[in-house]
Amino acid sequence: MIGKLKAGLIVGLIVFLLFCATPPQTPTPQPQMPEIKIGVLVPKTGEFSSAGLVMENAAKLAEKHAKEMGYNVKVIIYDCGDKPETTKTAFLSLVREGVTAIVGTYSSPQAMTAADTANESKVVFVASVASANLESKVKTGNKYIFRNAYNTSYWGILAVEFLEKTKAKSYYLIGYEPLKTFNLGMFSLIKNSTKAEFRGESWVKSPTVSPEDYKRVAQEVAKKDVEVIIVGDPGLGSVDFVREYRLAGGNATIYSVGGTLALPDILAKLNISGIAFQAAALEVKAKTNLTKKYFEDYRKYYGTEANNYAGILTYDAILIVTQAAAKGGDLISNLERGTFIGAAGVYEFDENHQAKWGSEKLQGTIGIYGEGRIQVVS
Amino acid sequence: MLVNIAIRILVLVLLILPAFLDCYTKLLAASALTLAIFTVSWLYLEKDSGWASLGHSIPFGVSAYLFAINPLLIFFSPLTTFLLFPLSIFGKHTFPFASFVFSVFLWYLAHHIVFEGKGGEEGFRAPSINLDLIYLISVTILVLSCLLIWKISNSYFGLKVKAVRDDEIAAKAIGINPLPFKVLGFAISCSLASIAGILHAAIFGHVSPSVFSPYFSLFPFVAATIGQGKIWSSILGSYTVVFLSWFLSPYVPEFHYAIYAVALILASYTQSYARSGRSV
Amino acid sequence: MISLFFSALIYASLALCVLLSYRVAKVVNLSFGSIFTLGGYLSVFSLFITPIFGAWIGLLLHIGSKRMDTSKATIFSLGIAIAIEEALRILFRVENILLDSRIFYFFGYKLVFEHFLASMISATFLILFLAFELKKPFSRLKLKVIEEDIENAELYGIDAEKARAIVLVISSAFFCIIGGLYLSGRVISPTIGWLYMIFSLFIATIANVFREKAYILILPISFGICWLI
Amino acid sequence: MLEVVEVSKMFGRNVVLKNVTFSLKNGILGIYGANGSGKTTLLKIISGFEKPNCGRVFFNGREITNKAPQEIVKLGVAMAFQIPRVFWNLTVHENVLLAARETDYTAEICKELNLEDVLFKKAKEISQGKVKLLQLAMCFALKPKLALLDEPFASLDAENVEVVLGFLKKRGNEISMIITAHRTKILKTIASQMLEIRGGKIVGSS
Repeated sequence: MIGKLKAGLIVGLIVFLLFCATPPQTPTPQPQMPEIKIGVLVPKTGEFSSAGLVMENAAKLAEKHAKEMGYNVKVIIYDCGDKPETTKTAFLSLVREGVTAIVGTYSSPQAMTAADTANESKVVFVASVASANLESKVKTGNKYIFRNAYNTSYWGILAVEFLEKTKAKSYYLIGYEPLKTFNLGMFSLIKNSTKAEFRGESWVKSPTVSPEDYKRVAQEVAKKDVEVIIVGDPGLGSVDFVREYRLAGGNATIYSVGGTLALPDILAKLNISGIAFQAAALEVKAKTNLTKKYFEDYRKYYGTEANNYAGILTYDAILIVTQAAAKGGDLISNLERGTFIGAAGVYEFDENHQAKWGSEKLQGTIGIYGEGRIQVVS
Repeated sequence: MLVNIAIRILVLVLLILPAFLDCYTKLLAASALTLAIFTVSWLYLEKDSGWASLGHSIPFGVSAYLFAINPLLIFFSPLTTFLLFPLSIFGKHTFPFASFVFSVFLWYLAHHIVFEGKGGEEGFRAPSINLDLIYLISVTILVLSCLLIWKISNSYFGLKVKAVRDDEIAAKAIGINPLPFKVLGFAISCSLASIAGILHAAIFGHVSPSVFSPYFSLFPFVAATIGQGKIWSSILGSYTVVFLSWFLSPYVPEFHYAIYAVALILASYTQSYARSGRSV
Repeated sequence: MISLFFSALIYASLALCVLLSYRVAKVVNLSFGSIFTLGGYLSVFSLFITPIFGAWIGLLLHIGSKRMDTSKATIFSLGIAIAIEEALRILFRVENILLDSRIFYFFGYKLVFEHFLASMISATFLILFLAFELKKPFSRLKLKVIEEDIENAELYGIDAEKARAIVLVISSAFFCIIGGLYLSGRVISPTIGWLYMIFSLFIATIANVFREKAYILILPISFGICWLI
Repeated sequence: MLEVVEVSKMFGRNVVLKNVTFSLKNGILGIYGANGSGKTTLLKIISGFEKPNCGRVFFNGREITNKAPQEIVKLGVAMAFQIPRVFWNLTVHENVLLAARETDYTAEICKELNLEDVLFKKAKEISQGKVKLLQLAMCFALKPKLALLDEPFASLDAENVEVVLGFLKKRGNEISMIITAHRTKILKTIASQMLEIRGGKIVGSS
């Protein structure tokens, strides 16, 4: 009897122990992150369509990488054409898609319109390429604009940095008339803050009226005795200018604001030494762990060298918004306060919602092409 | 006949309906409206005065700029007539491409318009007006301009304008002095185009050199072509183009330029244009 | 100065094409721009196919715009222009294409060989045409009659259609090959040709003011404009 | 009413009119001569479409030599071209209305020149003969004091010639006319005086 009871107790004890020993079969579910919808405005058609392609690729890459980092992101890419009008309509159709924020646009007028539209429709807009005068809009109470691209003055600062680094004695400015406002802003800063001697400036007319004007300028500049020539045209024309300048016997170092003249494959094909250029980042000088990833994956997926301004900044803009939005709460204050990792560096925004370019964590890179390869100046 | 009525009803629906829809649709509709006014103005010049302008973005864009720089300047916008009219010395056949080239030239010049440190390639911020209000205004102006043009071209004055279009010597032979009627034809058209330009600037709140771009210089032509050169269907035409190029472009980027190409090629086969047929 | 002269030569011949197709073929051929660009893209594969494609498009233009008045034909050509541009944009959706070029020494001047070649071809074209203008009075008369009024020309048994076809085919082929040559060493985009077309259109418009003398004066005019602008 | 004094006209080197002098009190003046004898040029000079190299033209005592055509028309000199210049894309009615400025008078003239059947057709859609009649209708719709008719009978069939003749005879009483023709036969039936013009010179009058 007692034995039975004992046995029962033991069995019960064993069963109890077994029960206790067995781990819980139903694991507690991890909290599902809400989807972050990001709209991207890309000039797929019109004048800037080649830049548009780059930005589109970069945006897709950003989505991919963000997902790998565990963010639940959806990138919606819309064509914003080459006109502010089309930009505004595209912006609003993205708003209709219910996006958290919108990044991109290419030209200054597009950025300006997008900024106003952002304020009207209360959706955050991160300008990733244009250097238009957006700060004034922020100052006048438009809290919805941010910019991770350079502002006009930083273009100047980089140019000055180049002059200092290379200890150039003299420099000459080549402006591009269709980008007069942008160039003038940059030039005035250079003139005010470099020790090098200013040897004059010339302006290349818009090719719409005078397709041969770059030749005239190139030949007239080739005669000048100057160490560095600063070219303010990021477009296709800059390549023509450089070629013509060298043909005309000019041998000064050419510093380009980037764009076409910052593309590795173009430089390699052109194979003209002494072309310096700025880029948001270069593969040879990794800023963050994302830098290499961006350049390698871009090459892997799209078969061409990655664009190192318009492309990389669009890529970063998407990552910035992703990181900010993932924190939850008010996106604007997140962007204002937080620090964000991108391929070009670690971003922070100042009181005018302008990325702090020039801070030690976020600096443009200056490369120079010579002897068939790109070296980093700073 | 039945088709015409259908078109008119459809246009009326398109005018009224968007007023009750969301902001995005309203914006699209409003821009379609202003461009419809633009098209109507172009159509008047083409049909009644016989001048097919491919540079109609000149009055359109210049007035938009005037409005952006200082709203008081819009009273000068009718003077844009005298930018376009002098090109008529090239004659009817050369005028289209003379005006086209000139508009491209202005497109370039617009990059240099700097006022109080603003402007250049960035363009100007135009005083943007409440969308509902501007929509209402646009509808009213479109209706008024249609009435105006209908009234004018059926008046004795309009008849004289058409006469000058057909044969200036014959006009002289019955005591009509061609010059004033030519100028007035241009003036009416350019003033309407100016109004369209101002509304356009007000809707988008920003004016940039692109208002002179070939897109706008060719727009009325394409719209009128789709509309077979009739006023009502041309209004429908401009709605179609705006829908195709701005609403669809985010989804099918290449598509809307293709539409342009097709429309233009078809245009050259359509017969329904005014223009003096037998020249002696 | 010398490169100025060379480019003046090129623009003069391009303007001549524009003028001819306006006067003889009765069309302001706005598709020249895209044909020029097409030449550039084709030269990536081979320079020799450029005139063939150019001629083919010229023929297409002729057939497409038969018996149209100037303005309609112009519109037609504009349609073709945009169509080609779009086709290029869709086919070559690459970031940037930089066309190859070779350096060439000309009396101590460094030049791009293709550009030099282009200007030589243009010079030959101009000379040939002027020779035709001055030497062959009868053919010239024919041309004049066609310029005056196609219907009359046909009444006098001149095959205006043939003349039109020839002009369109040759001028398009010419634009295409010059595009192939002159765009080399440049980064090209589907819209690049418009610049050259509009510039030569500008020259042609001015030359057109000097009625009969236009063909003779076109070179000095183009030189003057290249020098001024 | 009309005085033409010592009018000469040259196109380039060849002289088209040599010191032409004549005057017209009223009635119908017929001018005949071979093609290229200068009839049309003479009418164009009177109506102001051509400017003479020398010589003067007076109408009712006022000099009209270098006036613009539209001003001369307002003085009461109307011209009907040999090759019709009408408004091709306007209807016949509109064409005449433009000249007449009043509907019922338009209707009246169209009736007289039997244009009623094509009244609302576009000018480019009607036959050559009708266009010729339209040209006349427009000329007379202006209620001119002097009508200059250049070859009004050319390219008209017999029936229409009758219509025109009847019309001209009827109007001849209140409106003076100068009518040119290269065939004198019809001309003689209506003209009160005749001038022959040859090689740009007036060689005979009757």
